[in-house]
Amino acid sequence: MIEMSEEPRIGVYVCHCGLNIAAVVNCEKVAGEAAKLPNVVVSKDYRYMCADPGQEMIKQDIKEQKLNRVIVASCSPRMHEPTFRKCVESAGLNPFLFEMANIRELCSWCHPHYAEKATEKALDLIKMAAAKARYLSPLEVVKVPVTRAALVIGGGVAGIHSALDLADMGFKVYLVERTPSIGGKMAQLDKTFPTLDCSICILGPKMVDVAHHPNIELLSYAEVKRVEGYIGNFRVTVAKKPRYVIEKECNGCGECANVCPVEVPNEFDENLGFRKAIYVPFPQAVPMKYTIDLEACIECYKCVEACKEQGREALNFDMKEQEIQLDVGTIVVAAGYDLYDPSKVKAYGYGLYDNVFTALELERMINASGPTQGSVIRFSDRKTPRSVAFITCVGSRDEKTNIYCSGFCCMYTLKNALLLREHYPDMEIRILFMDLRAPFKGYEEFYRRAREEGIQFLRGRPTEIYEDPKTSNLVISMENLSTGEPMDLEAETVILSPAAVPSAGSEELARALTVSRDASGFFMEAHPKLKPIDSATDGIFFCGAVQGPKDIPYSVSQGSAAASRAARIMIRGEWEIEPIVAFVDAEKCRNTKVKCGVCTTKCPYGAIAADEGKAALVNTAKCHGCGTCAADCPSNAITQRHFTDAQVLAQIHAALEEKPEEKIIGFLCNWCSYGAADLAGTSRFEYPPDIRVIRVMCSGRIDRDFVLEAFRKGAGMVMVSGCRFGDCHYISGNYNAEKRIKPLFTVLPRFGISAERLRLEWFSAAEAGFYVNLNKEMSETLRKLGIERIRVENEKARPFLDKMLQQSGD
Amino acid sequence: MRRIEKRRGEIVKRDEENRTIMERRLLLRWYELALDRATCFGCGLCADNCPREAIKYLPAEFKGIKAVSRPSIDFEPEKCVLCGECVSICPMDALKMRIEQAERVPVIEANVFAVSTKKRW
Amino acid sequence: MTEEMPEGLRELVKEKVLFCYQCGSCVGSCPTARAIPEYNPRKMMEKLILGGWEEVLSSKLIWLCTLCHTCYEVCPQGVGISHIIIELRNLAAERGMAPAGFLESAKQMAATGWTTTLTGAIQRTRAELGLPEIKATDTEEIKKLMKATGFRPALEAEKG
Amino acid sequence: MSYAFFPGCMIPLRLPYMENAARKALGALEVELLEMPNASCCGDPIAFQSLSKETWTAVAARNLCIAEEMGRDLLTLCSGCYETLKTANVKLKGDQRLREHVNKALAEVGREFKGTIEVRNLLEVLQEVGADKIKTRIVKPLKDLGVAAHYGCHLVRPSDVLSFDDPMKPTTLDQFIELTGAESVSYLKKMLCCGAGLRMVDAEKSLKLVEMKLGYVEAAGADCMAVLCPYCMVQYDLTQRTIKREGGANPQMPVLYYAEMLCLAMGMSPKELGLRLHRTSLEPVLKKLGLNA
Repeated sequence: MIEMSEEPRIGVYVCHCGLNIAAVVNCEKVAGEAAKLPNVVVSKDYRYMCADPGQEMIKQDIKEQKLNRVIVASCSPRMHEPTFRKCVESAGLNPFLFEMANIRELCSWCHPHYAEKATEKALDLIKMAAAKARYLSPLEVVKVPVTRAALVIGGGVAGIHSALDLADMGFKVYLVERTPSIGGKMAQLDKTFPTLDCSICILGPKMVDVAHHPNIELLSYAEVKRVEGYIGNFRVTVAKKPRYVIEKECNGCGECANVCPVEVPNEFDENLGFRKAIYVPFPQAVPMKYTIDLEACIECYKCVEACKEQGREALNFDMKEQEIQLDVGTIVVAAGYDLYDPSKVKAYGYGLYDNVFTALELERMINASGPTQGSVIRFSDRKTPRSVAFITCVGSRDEKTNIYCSGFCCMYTLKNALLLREHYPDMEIRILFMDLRAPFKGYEEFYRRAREEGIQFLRGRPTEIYEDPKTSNLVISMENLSTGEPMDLEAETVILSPAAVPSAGSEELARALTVSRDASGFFMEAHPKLKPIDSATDGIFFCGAVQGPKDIPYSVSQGSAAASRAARIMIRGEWEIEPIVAFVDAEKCRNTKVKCGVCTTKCPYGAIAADEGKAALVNTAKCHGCGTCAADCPSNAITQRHFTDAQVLAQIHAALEEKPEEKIIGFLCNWCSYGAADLAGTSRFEYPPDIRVIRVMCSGRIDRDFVLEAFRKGAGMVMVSGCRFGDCHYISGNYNAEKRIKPLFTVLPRFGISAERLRLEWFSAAEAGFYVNLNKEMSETLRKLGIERIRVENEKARPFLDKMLQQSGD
Repeated sequence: MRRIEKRRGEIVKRDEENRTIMERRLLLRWYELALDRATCFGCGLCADNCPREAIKYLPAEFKGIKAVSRPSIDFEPEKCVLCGECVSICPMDALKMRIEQAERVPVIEANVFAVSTKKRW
Repeated sequence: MTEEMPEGLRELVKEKVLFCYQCGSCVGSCPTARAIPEYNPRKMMEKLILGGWEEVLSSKLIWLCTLCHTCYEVCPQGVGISHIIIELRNLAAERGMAPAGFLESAKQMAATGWTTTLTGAIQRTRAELGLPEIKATDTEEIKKLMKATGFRPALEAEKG
Repeated sequence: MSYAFFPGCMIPLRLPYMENAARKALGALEVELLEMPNASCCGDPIAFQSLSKETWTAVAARNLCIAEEMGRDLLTLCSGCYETLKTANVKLKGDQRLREHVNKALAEVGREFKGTIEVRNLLEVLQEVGADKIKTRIVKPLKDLGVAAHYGCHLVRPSDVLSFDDPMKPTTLDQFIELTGAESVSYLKKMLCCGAGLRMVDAEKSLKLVEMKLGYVEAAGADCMAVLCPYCMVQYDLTQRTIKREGGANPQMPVLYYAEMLCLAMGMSPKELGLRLHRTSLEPVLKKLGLNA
């Protein structure tokens, strides 16, 4: 890192953003005031700073005025920070010597009726930026090497496409599949919507491509156990389960299965048909290698004989599970989904009544290579039903099961109905639905087609199903919403359309990958709109149903998307990491004297090592820059670059220079709470202009001392905020923040500061409304308490605060 | 007979008068393994030779020297794979196996005899 | 709308009823709806959402529910319709709109402590079956409780 | 085992034969039943809950207090009482504010709810006794008797409070029926309400529900119906004639209280059970079982 000693020369540039800012904030005045701030040598206002003339102005001043710090007061750093960093860089200034003051989203847009106060606030924000700027130091981006190999987890249609794309781009790909064959759910389907082409006919060739691609190494019947390392340098441990068949010896002739005496239900056929104890799940399986199900095998060794007769010795009963180590640069997760178990919805009687089936069971029945060679029959009498009723939303849109809409059930229900119609022209086919959702290309047309084909649609959510004990027909109670009458509908067979749920074991997988899952258990993308493929962990990407229920076209496009996101990293051979990382001051670190290692326990990424007797050491490449360690270090030996204690404290002091009692110091995390604040601005929600926002990357960075210092400097209120629990972009930062800040609610009152003056709030980037109400509440509290009372409280508390801050700040 | 809730393909065990029945119903293949409790005198051969150890041997209960119940066996449906080894070995013909109503014993048809997996003595 | 929606009801509407997405699960499972076509809990919920609470409250329909709680169980949105109806009935009762039948059993209860009349015939039958004789219960306690809980019929009885 | 015994109003005051059967069955299984001094109507889940939840809870709480003073769990025969008492018990245990509120009212009658007991229904107690023990007492299994189990609503719903069995597809009663050697017949609309709750406002329509239900039971070819709740008993047993009189179908479906079935299976005579008191003739059932009324 470059050291830099010379006196700061700051340039301030106040942007009008047309009228977006200027209409509320008096920019000329602000620029004028800013000029008086220490170390500020240039201060100008201009209509559009982000436009070329604006940027030119900055570049020129850097050269002519020898500026070594630049502040632009305009929109959110989440918007234009990169733009201006590039700008100053091109003028020869280190990009990390640039600082931004957000006077649009956080000021003009959300205080239109407080022109005067807004102008004050804008100036404060610039003051704060300037204060921080004085302590900025130039940083070098960290470069890490990238292994040009990728791991794809899950061999469903999404994983297959991701693997093929990456392999075609020339990267080595390891495709890990849990079951004996790739293909996933799609391989089980008979036809696909909205064009009704044969599922395995279009998937099969892709599966074969995987098998033959020189760049793909297929690890079937294997599971990911551990993932260590970081972007570009992952070390993955895969456990390969024993097939008891030597893959390179087996030629898939199937003689072994022919002689095997044991018949057990075939999972691939949804347990409607049977397979042998030695088996391939389906004829087009890839790899075409047999597997012994030792749970069912009676060890009669007939298979061994049969294999010998073929002149081979492919069987090996002594096979053990083996662990394989893989080094990869990126990971694509395509772990897919499971179907909701409908027997949990007792009222529908699945598992209780013979003729209630699931959609996937129907797919297997109607599939020519399925257990019934394509004829749809009933369990009770093996006859083809004359009337079939489909029930949608089983295990979805229901607070007792899953509240989310599973999305593609409506479509596959339509498809199944059309397939039945195709096979059985005079079958009575009814679809019972609440809302029918067919939003994508060709889908509504598909729905029309279903109506064309005379499939009946009945609006209403069935409540109960009973079986007629004599006929084994099913009687469905529901309200016909179109007529508003309760009705009993008799059907010879009922097909349930279960929702997609996170696949079994996805919890363990998420833990191994240190990626978070959403409330429903699906994997959580980095940003719902702009980073739908990325995980919060760099170098790990999602595609397909692992991130949420998806149909085939969607999964395939995500597969390719994930491939290109991964390639983007691997193509360069090296990767730059934002240098806002933590570093340890070996002098201060007490691990040299006593056994400490607090930082190692706090770091969510295991990026810090503290060997006995030695000072703790941060692995810069592993560090994601949340700053939790810096906040929790008992001897303040750890600093997060670009968010140093000095910088944050300077911001606090600047914000509280004048009328501190009237102000609220708000610590917001970059990802959620700051996002919400931005959103409140862009949504033009108005709230009182009392808050002064200090942005940190993660609530985990927020040191207890920051809060105490703010009060010591007379702040009216302090708000600490971050992502909702489970949503933290650094896995556990907010938990640590809570542990740290919560005690203050009992400590502060002892000093005389009423607890309501501290707020600890968790909300997502989407909850702008929450942020607005929060501000209204806080300003209300300020008014209720009144400046006088606050002054008194602060006076009373100061000595204690001084003491506390001395103790911690050595 | 009241229906018992079951998973697809799962073996359901039920007791009738003096028969214990293990039933697996696949769509086009119904398996039934039936024990005639009246005929079985509890020699335990099946329990010894079941390759999946799916048969529990229940020894006779004694009060003093007087036997209050004779030895018997009990199936564990979740372990059984309906291979018919027990049927093939039962000296009393107390066990019957039927596939699609027809009397069939897989291990006999494939003429394999699984090795004994455990010994009681 | 003359009257402001009562607090309790407003809460329920806000926290429960607003979630109703009109799927008809309640009606499909409702015994009364089978016997009486014009009885439709789903439409009641819709009325509540649209602010027609007074209409719902004063209609005789709310008194047709058998309180079998099936709708409570099957509702995918957790609206808890049978409990909403109980709330509505309570409010209606406070406003003196309870049907005679209900008030009858209330009177009965205040008078005897039971909702069923004790006849000599029954005492005899019980004796034949060797069942213990039924002793009268302390109705004073019941009356006090009713008053203490502001039970309208009881209060009216007070006034005579 | 001994319980504070709460038969309710309907059973002792109108259907004593139900109480009789319950006492005999439980007696035979060594379950001691202690009378509850000064117990009143449970609080009535229909009328009172509808008029004033507050009063309803208070009255229920009073009865609970009596059992608490006896230091025994409360056994009630009537499903209506079961909903009332269990709801009150659960709510009062869980909700501090409600509890204080109700205790204020109870104070006026010198009582206090402490939350020291549980509320049980007949089947729960039988479960506690245990199927094995009951089996040993069965001397006259009700062979080839097809029984349609009618659970009634208030035994299982609202399930989040009662948490006894599945609210839509319960199985407990079926199991107990088969315990007596009879066969539990499955039939349509098994969980359809008897309609007692509708009686007070529209008796005629509530009969319509009875007619419906009986229709499904007959269609399934059941020999009789087994009920647990006195209200269901009244609906099904007492009204069959009325239905005929009012020009409806002519149902002749014997209706038994489960405890009565159990007693018969344990070898007690129809006479000592007072089965003659049923309004709808049990003749067919008794004949099938080779008994004479």
